[in-house]
Order: sequence, then C-alpha cells, then structure tokens
Amino acid sequence: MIIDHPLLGPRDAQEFVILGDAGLIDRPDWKADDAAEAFYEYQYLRDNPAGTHRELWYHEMGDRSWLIVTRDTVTHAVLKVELASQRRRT
Amino acid sequence: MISLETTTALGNKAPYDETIGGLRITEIAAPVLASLAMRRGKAAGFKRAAANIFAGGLPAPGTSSGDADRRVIWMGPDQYLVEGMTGTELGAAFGAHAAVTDQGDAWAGFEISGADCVAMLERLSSADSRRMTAGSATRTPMHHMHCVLVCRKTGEAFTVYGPRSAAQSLHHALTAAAASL
Amino acid sequence: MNSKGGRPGGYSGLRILREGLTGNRGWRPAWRDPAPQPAYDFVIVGGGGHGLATAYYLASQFGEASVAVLEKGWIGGGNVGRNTTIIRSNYLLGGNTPFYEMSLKLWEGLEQDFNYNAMVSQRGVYNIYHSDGQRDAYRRRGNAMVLNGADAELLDAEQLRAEIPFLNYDNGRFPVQGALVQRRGGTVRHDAVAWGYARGADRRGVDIIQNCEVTGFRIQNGRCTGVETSRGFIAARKVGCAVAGSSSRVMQAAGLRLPIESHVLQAFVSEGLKPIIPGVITYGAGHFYISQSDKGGLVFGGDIDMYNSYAQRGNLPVVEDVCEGGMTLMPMIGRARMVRMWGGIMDMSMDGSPIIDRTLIDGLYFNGGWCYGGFKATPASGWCFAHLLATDTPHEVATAYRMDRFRRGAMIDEKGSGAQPNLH
Amino acid sequence: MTQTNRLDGGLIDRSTPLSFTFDGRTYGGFAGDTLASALVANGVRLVGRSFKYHRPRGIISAGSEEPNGLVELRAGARREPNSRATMTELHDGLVATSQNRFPSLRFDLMAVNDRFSAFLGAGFYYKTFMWPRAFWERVYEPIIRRAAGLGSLSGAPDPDVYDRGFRHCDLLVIGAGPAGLMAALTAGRAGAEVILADEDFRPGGRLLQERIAVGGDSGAVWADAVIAELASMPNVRVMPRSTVIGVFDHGIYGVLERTGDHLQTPAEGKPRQVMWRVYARRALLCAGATERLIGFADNDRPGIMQAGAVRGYVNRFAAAPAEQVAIFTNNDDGHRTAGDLAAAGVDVTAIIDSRPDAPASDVAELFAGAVVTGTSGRLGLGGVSLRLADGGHKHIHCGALAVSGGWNPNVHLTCHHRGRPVWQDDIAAFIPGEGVPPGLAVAGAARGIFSTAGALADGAAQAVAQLDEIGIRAPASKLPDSEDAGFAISPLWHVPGKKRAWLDQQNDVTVKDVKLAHQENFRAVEHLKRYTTLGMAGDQGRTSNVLGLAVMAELTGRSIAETGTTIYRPPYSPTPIAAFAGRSVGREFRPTRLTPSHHWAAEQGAVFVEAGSWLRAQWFPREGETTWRESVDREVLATRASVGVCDVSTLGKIDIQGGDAGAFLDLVYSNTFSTLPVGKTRYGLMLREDGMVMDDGTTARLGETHYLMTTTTANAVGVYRHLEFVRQCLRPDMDVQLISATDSWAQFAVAGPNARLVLQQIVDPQHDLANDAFPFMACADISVCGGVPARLFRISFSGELAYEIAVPSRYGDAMIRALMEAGEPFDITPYGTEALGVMRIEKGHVTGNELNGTITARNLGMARMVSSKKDSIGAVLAGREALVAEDGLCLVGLRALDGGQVMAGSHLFDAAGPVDAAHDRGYVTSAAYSPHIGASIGLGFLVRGAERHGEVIRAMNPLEGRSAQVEICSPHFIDPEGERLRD
Repeated sequence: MIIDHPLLGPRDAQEFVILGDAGLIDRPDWKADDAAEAFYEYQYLRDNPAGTHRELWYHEMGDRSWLIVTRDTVTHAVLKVELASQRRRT
Repeated sequence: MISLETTTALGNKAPYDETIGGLRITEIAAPVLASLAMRRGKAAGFKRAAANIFAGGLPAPGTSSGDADRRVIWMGPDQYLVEGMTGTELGAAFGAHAAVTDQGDAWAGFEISGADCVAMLERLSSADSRRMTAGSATRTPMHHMHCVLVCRKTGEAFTVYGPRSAAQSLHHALTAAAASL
Repeated sequence: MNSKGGRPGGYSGLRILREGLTGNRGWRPAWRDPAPQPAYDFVIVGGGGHGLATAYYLASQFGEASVAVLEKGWIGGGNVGRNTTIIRSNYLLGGNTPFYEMSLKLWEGLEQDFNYNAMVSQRGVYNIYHSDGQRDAYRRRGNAMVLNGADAELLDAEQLRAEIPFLNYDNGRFPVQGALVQRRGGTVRHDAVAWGYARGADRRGVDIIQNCEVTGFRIQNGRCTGVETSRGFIAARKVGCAVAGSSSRVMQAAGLRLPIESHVLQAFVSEGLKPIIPGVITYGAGHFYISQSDKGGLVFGGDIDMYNSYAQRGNLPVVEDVCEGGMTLMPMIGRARMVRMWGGIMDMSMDGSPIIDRTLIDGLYFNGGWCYGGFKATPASGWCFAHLLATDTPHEVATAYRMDRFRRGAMIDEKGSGAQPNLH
Repeated sequence: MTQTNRLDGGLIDRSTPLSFTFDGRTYGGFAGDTLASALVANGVRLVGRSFKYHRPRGIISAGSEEPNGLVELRAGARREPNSRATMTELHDGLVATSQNRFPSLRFDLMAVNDRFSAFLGAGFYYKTFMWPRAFWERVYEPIIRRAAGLGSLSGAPDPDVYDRGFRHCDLLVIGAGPAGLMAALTAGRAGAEVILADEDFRPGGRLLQERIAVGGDSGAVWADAVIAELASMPNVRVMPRSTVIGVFDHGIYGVLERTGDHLQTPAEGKPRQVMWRVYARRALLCAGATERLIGFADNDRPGIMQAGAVRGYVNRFAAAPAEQVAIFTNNDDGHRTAGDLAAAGVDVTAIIDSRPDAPASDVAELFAGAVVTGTSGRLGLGGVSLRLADGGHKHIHCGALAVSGGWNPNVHLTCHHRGRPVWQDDIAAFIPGEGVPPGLAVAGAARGIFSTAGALADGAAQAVAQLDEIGIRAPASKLPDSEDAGFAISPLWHVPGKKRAWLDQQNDVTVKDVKLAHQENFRAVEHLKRYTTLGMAGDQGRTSNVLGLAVMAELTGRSIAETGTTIYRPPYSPTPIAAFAGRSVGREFRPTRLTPSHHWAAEQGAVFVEAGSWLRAQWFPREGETTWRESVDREVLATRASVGVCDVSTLGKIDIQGGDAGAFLDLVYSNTFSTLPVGKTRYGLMLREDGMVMDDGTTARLGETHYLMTTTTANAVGVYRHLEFVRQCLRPDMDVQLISATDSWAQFAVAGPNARLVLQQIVDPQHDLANDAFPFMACADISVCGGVPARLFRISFSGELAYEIAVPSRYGDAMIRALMEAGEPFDITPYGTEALGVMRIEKGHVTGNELNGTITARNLGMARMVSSKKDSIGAVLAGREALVAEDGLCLVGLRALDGGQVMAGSHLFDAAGPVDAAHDRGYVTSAAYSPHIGASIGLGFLVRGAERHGEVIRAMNPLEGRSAQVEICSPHFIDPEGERLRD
C-alpha cells in the first residue's frame, strides 16, 4: 500500500505502524461522572466498518508523524490523509 | 588523568574507506550533527534565527538547505537535523526558540559515490533515488534500519545515516548491495 | 451398508470398492439443497466451520430437529476454507486452555463421529524458543497445559535437533534454543471439516441453505424473532450468529457495537513436494509457521497485515516478512516455489480471545472474535455454542468468553498486548 | 548427441552448441533453446509422471503455463524441484532429472495407481481410511504422503543469495509481445519513465513463435528493432527474464527478475534472483493468451501438445515434436499450425476439425466435423482414433497431436484484487471484468484481441490513454502493418466417452471427477475446485479451469457465464520462497545493535546474548571457570563486595524538552514528575490506557524545561511511539519536543561499595561526588577525563551504592577501558546481563519477565504510585472491578528451601492439596541462584501474596517433573530499607 503523506507525498505503507481506529484521538475526560464507562467504550468498542474507516498511522521509519488516514477497508483505497496534530476535533 | 580517545561508529580508530566496483563507500569519521526542533509558539523567533545562520533558511519537507559546511535536513514537522554544528553552537544561536540535542553520536554516516549509486540504492531503499537531486533528503528504511538518505550530487554522490549502534549491519547492507551489482 | 459406515449411504473403504466396481453411480449429494422453511427453532447465521458445527451438535448432541444454517454464498467459503489447518491446545490462560483442550479431544474422535475423513493428523506442533526468557514463558505455558490435562514437552536444542535436524541452529540471527512441543497437535484438511459437518448435519435433518444472505434481524420489543434474508423472512425461536470475519457487519444490523476489528491474515502454499517437514513448526523470533500438507504443499503463514481490512487479500511487506523468517529458521525451503497467496478476514478481538455469549437482545446469540484461533476451535466452538443455544447456559469450558469481560476488566490476553487488536 | 528432430532455421544460435543431461543421459542443444525445446529437438517426449496416477507425461506448452514438463533442475543444494522445462533457459552443463517415479521414468511402479483409478476418484480419501482410528497417522497417511508431491527439496540450505529492489515508473508494461512492445515504444517516445517486463529471456512474445510478418519483416526482426530503440532511451528500462508475479495495492507490482538462473551458478556475491517492488503510476497488462486443450479419452499422452506450442517449437526453436503430426482443432488456429508445419517440411497427417464447416486445407487431409475419441501409445503417442462426421471411425498414426481448443486471455493479474473475469461468447473465453486493480489496464490478446494488427494497435492506444490519465501527452506512433485475421471458433470442451478425459493434467483431474463432484453436490465453482483439486496445481489451472467449468455448466444445464469462474491469486507463476526473503536472512535477518563497549568485551572473551535487537555481554568467563554459574556468582559477589561495571547503554533514552515537559510526563507516568527538582532523578511507572503496566524506568530532570527519560531496553521503540502519540494526537497543544538519545550515549553502571572511589578518578575534580553533594537519585551534566562531556546519575539497579555514567558514544570504548584502569586497585569486575539479573532479583526490581502486559500497578504493590489527583493514562481503567479484586495477584519473593531450585515458569500451589488448574495460585516470573543469600530465589505473582509472607508453598513444574518448597517473602531480598543506596 501507499500512504500519500501530506508533507512527503506517496510513501510505502511499510514505513508506517498502524495503531487502529482514529477514535483513539478523542480521549474521554477523566473527571466526568461517567468516566469509567466512557473510557471502556473509548478503549474497547469499534465501529469496524466495511467501507470508509478513519485510522491512525505512525510514520515510524519516516518523519515520525502520526497521520489520520481515511481508507476503504474493502478496496483499500486511501481517500484522505491528514496530520493528526493538525486535526480539527469532530 | 586518563585521557579518552574516540572510535568511529564501526569501532575503529580510522574510518572505513573502500571501493567496490564503481562505488566508493566511506565512513564519516566523527559526524557533527545536532537535532533542532522548534519550540511550540516560537515560530517567528525560530525562523528568524534560522534565516540568520543557514543559507536559504529552513528546508522544505524532503529537502535540505544551507551550504557545504552547514546543512539543515528536514526530519519532521518543525524538526531538523543540522550538519556541521554542535548542540552548543545551535543552542546559542536559537536560545529559547528551539529544543536542541546533540546527535553526532546517534548516527553512523557513510558517503557513497560513483556512477552506480542509484543502481545500488535501488537495492536498499524504496526512495526514488533516481529522481533525487543534489540537496534532496529523506528518511527511509534500509534492511529494517531507520536511515536518512541525502543526495549530494545528482546520481553520483549520496550520504546514508543510520543508527550508530547498528553501524555494522548498515555497513554490511551497503557493501553487499554494492557487490551485488 | 456396512458396520463401519454407520447409517445407509455411509462412507467406508468397502463402499468405495462397491461403488468403484459399479461405476461410482451410487454416490449421493453430500448435503441437500432444501428450500428454506418459513420457521425453525434454531437459525444459525453463517455456513462456515463454526456455524455448521453448531448445527451438527444441536442435532447430534442436543436432539434439536428444527435447525437451519443460512449461508450467504457457498458453505465453507469463509475462514474454514482459507486457513492453515492447524490444531493445537497450547494455550496459557485459564479461560482458554480447557476450551481448546476440549476442542482437541473432539478433533481426535471427529472423523468417526461424523463419518468423514478430515485427515486429522497429529504430527505435533513445535513452538521454537530463542532465549531464556522465552523458554521461561513457554515453561509457564507448558505447565498450564499439563495442569489442564493437555500434553506438552519442553525440548532443549539438542533434543530438538534430534527431531528436526534441518533448522538453522548455528547461523541464525537468534539462536534456536529448543521448543515447546504438543505432540497431539497437528493439522486437518480444512475444507473437509466444513463438508463433514455439513454432511453430518444434513443427514440429521438440518437444512443447509446456501446463497441465502441475512440482511437483518426482526426484533420485537427486545426479542429477536427471526431474520430477514435475500430469500425472505425466516422465523426462529433462537438465532445464533457465527460469522467471524464479518461479525461487526452482521451484528450492526442488530444495533450492536463489538470489541472486534476485522483484519486480513495471509497464508501461502508451495508446489507439491515429497515429505520433508514433519509437523507444525513455529518460529519464535519472527512471524513464520509452517506445515506440509498430505498433497505435499508447504503451507505457511505469519502475522496479519496490521491494517483493518475486509478484502481477503494482503500486501507484499507481510509476504516478505514471513519468508524472511522462514528462510532464517529453515534455509532449505529457499528453492521451493510459492504457488498461491491468499487472505482470510479475522475477527480480531480486543484481548485476542473469542466471545461465545448471549447478546443484549433476547433470542440472539453471538459467536465470534476468534482471531487466529478459529479453525482449531471449530468443534468446541460448535459444541459450546450449541450448548448455549439449547440450554441458555454457557458450557463449563466457555464461561470466560463473555461479552462484558472488557467492561469488568477480566480480559483473557495471552500475549499481554492489550486493547490493540492487530497485536493479538 | 544427434538432435534428431532439429529443423533448419529458427531463432537459436547454432554457433553456440550446448550440452546438458536429462536423467543422466547427455544431449545437445543450442544457445536460445529452452530445456523443453532441446528435449523436443532430441526427440525426447516422455519427461515426467503425473501426480496421482503416475501416467507418462510429455511437454504440452512452450510457456509458463506448462502443467507436465516439470523436472528437478541442477543438483546438490541447488536442486530445484518442479522446474518448468519450458521456462528453463538452456545453459551448458545443465542437469535435469525427472520426478515422481520409481525406479525409473520409463518403468514406474506407482503407475499401478492408474489401474485402480475407479477407486481413486475425486475426494476418495474423504470416504475411507477412518478405521481403525490409529491407522491414519501410522499407516494410511505416510503412504499417501510418500505418493503425493512431485519433486523433492535437497534438504540443504539454499547456497544462493537473493536481492530485493525498488523501482519507480510512470508506466509498467507487462509482457513484450506485439501489444507490449508497441505500448512501451509509444510511451518511451513520449518521454515517460517506462519499465517493460517480460518473463521470457528474449522479448517478442508470440512474434517469435509465429510466421507472421510485421511491418514487412518477420515478427522477430521487428521485435529486435523495437527493443534496440527502447534500449537507447534513458527513460526506458527493458527487463527480460522478469515475471510480474502480483498486483498489490496502489500500483505496487512484484516483479521477479531471474538474473542468475541462466548460468551454471551465479557469480560470487551476485544474486540468483531479484524481487523488485515496482511503484507504477499506471500499468498495462499485455500478457497475451494461453491456448486450451480439449478433453478426450487418454488425451494426456506424451506428444499431445497445444497447437500454438507446436508452432513455437517449429518456428522459434526449429524443433519438430515428431515426424508425423496430426492436428485437432475447433478453430482456425489449427490450420495456421498445419501451414507452419508443412512449411518446415514436417508431415501433417491430418487436420481433425470439429467444425462441420471447417475451412478447406491445401496442406493436409481435412476431417471436418470429426473428433478424436482416443489415443494409443504407452510412453508416447502412437496414433489417434477419430469419429468422423458421418459417424464412421478411423485410426491415424502420428507421433504428436497439436490440439487447439481456443485461447484464454491471460487475465490472471486482473484477478489479484479479487476481480472476476466475464465470459465473452464470440471468442468462447473469459476476459477481464469487474474489479480490475485501479491503475491497471489491459491490451491485446489479454483482453481478447487476437490478431497481430489488433494487438499492435491496442497496445499503442492503451499506452496513450494510460499516460493521458497521469498528464503525459503521448503522440500516437505509426503502426506497422500485420495480419488482421478474425477469430472463428465453435466451442468443443470435451469429447464424450467412457474412458477418462483429462482436464487438469498436473493434478490428474478428469471429466469423470467433475461429474462425480456434480453428483455429490459440489457444484459451486469453488466447491468443484476444492473437491476435485481442479486448477489448484502450480499452473493454477491455466490450461484446464475453463474446461472444467464448461463440463460443470453442461451438467447443471447452466451457461458458463452463469456458472462463473474461480479467480487467480498471486503469484502469477510459482516463485521461490527465498526470492521473497532477499538479504534479510540468517545472521542478517534483522540488524544487530552493538554496545559501545562491544569490542572491548569481545577482547575479554565475554559470552554474548541477544537482548532484543542488541548483543550484550552475558558474563565474562575467567581462566579456570568451568560453568557459567561460577562466573556469574563471582561477578555478583565482587560487585557487592567492592565494585563492578556493566554497559547499560541499551536502555532507551528519550530527550524531552519544552515548557510543558513536566505536565506531559505527569500524563504519561502514573506518578508525578512536574514537581521533580532540577538535578534529580525519579522512578516512573508508565501504564497503558487499559491500566496495565507498559514500562518503567528512571527519568531525570536536567533543566527547567529539559527531562531525560529512560525506558527498558525492550520497550524503547514502543515507548517513543507512545510518547509521540500522546504528543501529537492527545496533546498537540503542549510545548513538548522529543528525540531519541539511545544511541548517543555510552552508559555504564558502576556499582558497589567502592563505586565512588573509582569514579572520583574519572570525573573531573570540580565535580564533588561526596554523599551530601551528590546524594542518591542526584543527576548532573559533568565532565570526565579532562573535559569530555558526560552525565552522571546516582541510581542503582543492583541495590548497591551505584552510579550510571554516560559519555558520548564515540568515547564509549575508551571509557570502559578507563573505568577498568581506574578500578584496578579495587579489583573492579565487569559484569554481564546474568549478574545484572541476579542482583535485580535480589533487590526485587521488576523487568520484562514481570511486566508481561497483564500486570497492574496493584499487582506490583505499587497501587499508591497511581496518582488520583491528576489525569494519567491508564488510571481510570485500572480501577475496573476485576482489576481491583481482593484475590488479585501480588508480586512476592520466593526462596527455595532445603537446597531446592525455584524455576521461572513454575506454577504456585498451596503447601497441601491437589495440583491441578483449579488449585493454581500463581506463577514464578524470574529465578536465579543468589550467592548473596546462598539459595535459589525468585520473583512471582501469587494470589493474595502480600498477606502470605512467611508461608511455605510449592512451586510446581510438572512439565519437567520438578518441584520445590518455597518460602514466600518480600521481593526485596537484600537491604530492604535501601541503606546501601544512600551512603
């Protein structure tokens, strides 16, 4: 696979380490009343769609950027790549 | 008082230097390198300082800037590897605008020159060395090692930096690739 | 008919002789293609190994007469038809070991039970270790196996060399120090498992319905009353889903979100070669395991591709990683040629262990999250799922496979890699 | 060495004669031959035995689709089983041997299987061998396994090396036939970066095998001219002997280049093959088509070949399959074959054309509307029997039968993303359909355009179209004239009959097997394939799949289109496992990292051990020491008694700077670091978000905004990744910069009562090391040996008065020598990882053995370190009910009684009671002999362990039949109060 790095252009996916669902960016508030439940869902439950999936890739053999890659899990087509540090929270 | 001698990354007093076929591979004896990272919220001062000491200012992703004795290699967002300056010198120049860390002992460096450079690098790295021009620079894996590849002269001269502790393995990979052409 | 073949139409050597002499005209369909009935007591979603085994045991062990298996495509087309055929029970943790040991015991009697030769071949599973720390971890695991009634042996390098001389003992990056061996482990002809269960279930009255895709669940005030399918609504007293690989997709139709991600695991096979690999061998310093099929092909694999996927195909980096490990462990396979690579979709769970449990919806039951463990688990998974469906209580060896264990913090994490499915 | 069947002409180099052996007999051939063509030229028809029935088999094709002509190539460790004779470039001294026969190829005892074929039909083995149960592994299976398989591996390590490579291009052209050459030419002239790959050693494809003029010249001459022009273009790379084995995601293609297979052995240091990963913006599949056979009784005799292959042998290799050749066809191709044979002076005894309206022939007797119903000849074809249009019968003598059942476009690569070919009636074949990989287009015969002119035009047009998609304008090239014949076929899949008619010759699948599969309801194409093994051999059924599907369609009464097809998977043709591994094998499997003192340690005769990617000194044996224990005990005692030194550079070091560095550490560590004073070091516990311990280590505060974190050796990379995750994904608002400093510093632990005295001779005098000036857990930037920059940390893993001193790595070798020199008066002792391990166990420090990913701070007795006053990763989920249960595991020390031995991996049981899973109370994580205590000790996790100190329990190791009585104690075996650390 090839990840079109927003700064470096196309790079072999082999240079990256994949963490998983991009939802892991939105870490719950530890002080909230429902923190226990929120952290459980944050850590363990997944949509796991057959189709468009937002996921976290780390350019470990490259510039060490964490990227949010929007990718189709059926065709593997990469639809969008953003720097995680630049994201707008959704 | 006991005095301390230095050794090269390959563990010798003198740097490795060999020609294999049309390729010369030379170990950089004592790399002078430092990491330069922009402190958050200090962009203006950081860029100003960079403009003062680096010819051409800061490099764009995938490139390096500067001149023969001081080059800045883009390593990551707001992060650079500076050749030819120590952490102390850089720290003085950037003050509180940057986080500076000496890296001269973190990397093993090898200069590769000759007409077969690209043919050799093709066997080591997925970087498109055929299209790299003087000054192009990229981080790229070679044989599972995290390396930095810098083009010095289009098609004819490159520098490969790899983890100092893996110098032997990197050296083996480079020489094996050169010999396989 | 003859004594060995069981009921009329049974398979046996005699039958083969008789048919051979009479032009092989007497062979009947291995399973019927019935039209779906409007209603069943039990509807099993998924005509893979686990679904077919569940139906088989519902009929054979729990005397259930009204059972249907609904398969979207052709039976055995999922992971039971695309795995590397290994069976073993060399697990570490209490939640797992008894379950997989039960499965291994079922494998040992399976062919006689369902009258189909699935070529259960207990040639041994060797897990190679390369460091003292790894040996200690295998000792802990081997002891857990023994304490649960499974067989295990810990070999040192010399003992291993006597059994498997062709490993790279002296010139690998990581030394071969020995192996944890389970001699009762081995391989099974994977397709035959699906066909054997299908035939066995069919002959006990189970309706196996191919080309019947479940498109939704009919849920009325908190209770599942049946499934919507591409061939119309089918009512059911209880619905059991065994669709590992597509679990999230299917259960989403019931509004459930799972602690599961789908990932692709590649596998590879070489051309037919004369026998050279004795049992199953796994590399402890990289991602590689191998066995040799009865047809002579080297069947090997490694780790998943790491990215979420439903594509049933992988990419080069993992192919190369697997072959690097293989060549380092046994450099004699270098000139053997790979003829096919393929991928299966794994239900990778959050702790690497499966789920066999009720759901929040009455009458809807779930079986999934098998990671790589699915094939070897087929008999016990079918039996335990049938037990749960028939009795509404978990089988004693499957009590840990609860859906809520993550909320409670009772993970069954063999590798200790935590809530990251692609690391299990 | 007379080449009895050699004709005049051809594209072989008669000036370079070559000699080779097959089954020990020596034959001659010429440069430009393949092994197959040389065997044909020498009149050798019998080359192998079939998989199941051990039927005599000969060469069928002239390409990579060959199902029968498989031999063991070369000898010794280089033996290559199942090598296609048709793809083997002849070289002088080539050695080939037939396979799967005993005792000889002509007389094979296993051929008896053929007589029992009635009992060995599809899937027979699923129905028997079940009783008695034990007989399967002991009797039945070994027999089956010995009978199965074709060639055999040597069993010796592969002596050759293999390279990996990476190439980028705008357009990858796959196949150098008419379409491919025209495409490459068009793209090359447009200045695009082009790679042209062809599996043959000579580009040209069918142009080399046909007598078809292109641009007024022979096809071969035109092909040579095109190749010459391409070779002159710097932007074009022509790769012969290169097979595109697979299409992967996003335009990545696997290309196997056989750089050394045409040589006796590759030159020293040169690879046998190179596995290229080609990154292509666009690719064009010009792989041509493969000719089908026709099913009829005994259609597998040596001498029965594809008609197109017969033309290939005659035209390209000047080799006649036999003196008399008959032709069996259902399309015009058979007639072209007749013409070529006649032109070469070969006697064409008959053209058997199943079409009643077959065109007349002026070169041979034509039997229109006739079919072949059987063949004769034991080890080679003697003749064929026909059923004539009028129902009459006839026998014709011939040594070869050229069969043309029509052509299958080579759609294989279009299936690699699980795309499904679609049926096209007019050519009676599957062409590329849905799901062709993005960026891959198809041209020429590969998509059913069978005429030469059509292929040339399509290749050019497709190249222009593909380049246009990536913004490269390519002017259309002028097309050379060539034949533009239509393709007329009326499908004939098999000739009905009682006897077996082969479909898949490599796997011995016949029409009868398909009928049985149908009868037993294995009717889905995938069931058909898996039950009969149709198309599962090395050729993936290239010559057979469509026949099988057609027979099944006939039986079910559905069309072939409705029946559908199975799909092809990578690799396109069988590929050596070694080629995928490249250079990352053996000792170079993964990089080896060496410590700064490695060379010195090697001089001392240290024994080394792999620690993750590192090599570390395990112990330093001395003269007269006979066991490792002697050395290790000595190292431990000497360190505790006086002073020892150990290279600890492998610990991960992460430089953390920024205004928010402290707050950042408060988040990633469960304890607090923002309050740590400058010049101090603190032990930190790092959790995963799920509450399990991820890592631990000491982190020093070097300045207001500057920390240095240390990690365990094993987790250095993972922790760095995790910190970047927290920095970039969770808290991009923080002012934090990270960089790894692991390789930058050579770091040595100097431990023992005399540690300070040793260091005082190394550290420059202005730095006061006195206890109050530089107390326990202090750290500082200092200088040593007259101004060399260094860092000093007063931390201890051993439990003794200890320091860790770090200098830039380039001084590491000198530093260890300096420390040894300075320590000489104190008999300073270098110690390795074993002694390190013993001392940390004695002190109760945990490492990877304990931190196994399922352990919480609570399990370690460190629950208090998880601050509840701040947000820290893992704190919330660590509070889940099952993780805070009263009967949880607790870290304990274990001390063996009465000379027993604690073994890591043992399980813990109460003093009395059954030893089974139900009574398992925990396990031993680490163990060692403690020379200090004089007993075997260990660390482990025990249910309610904290409450049970002083109790005696059992450490059981039934796996090895070992057990020990152990006393539960504090994990801190020595100096529990830590006085030694502080004075």
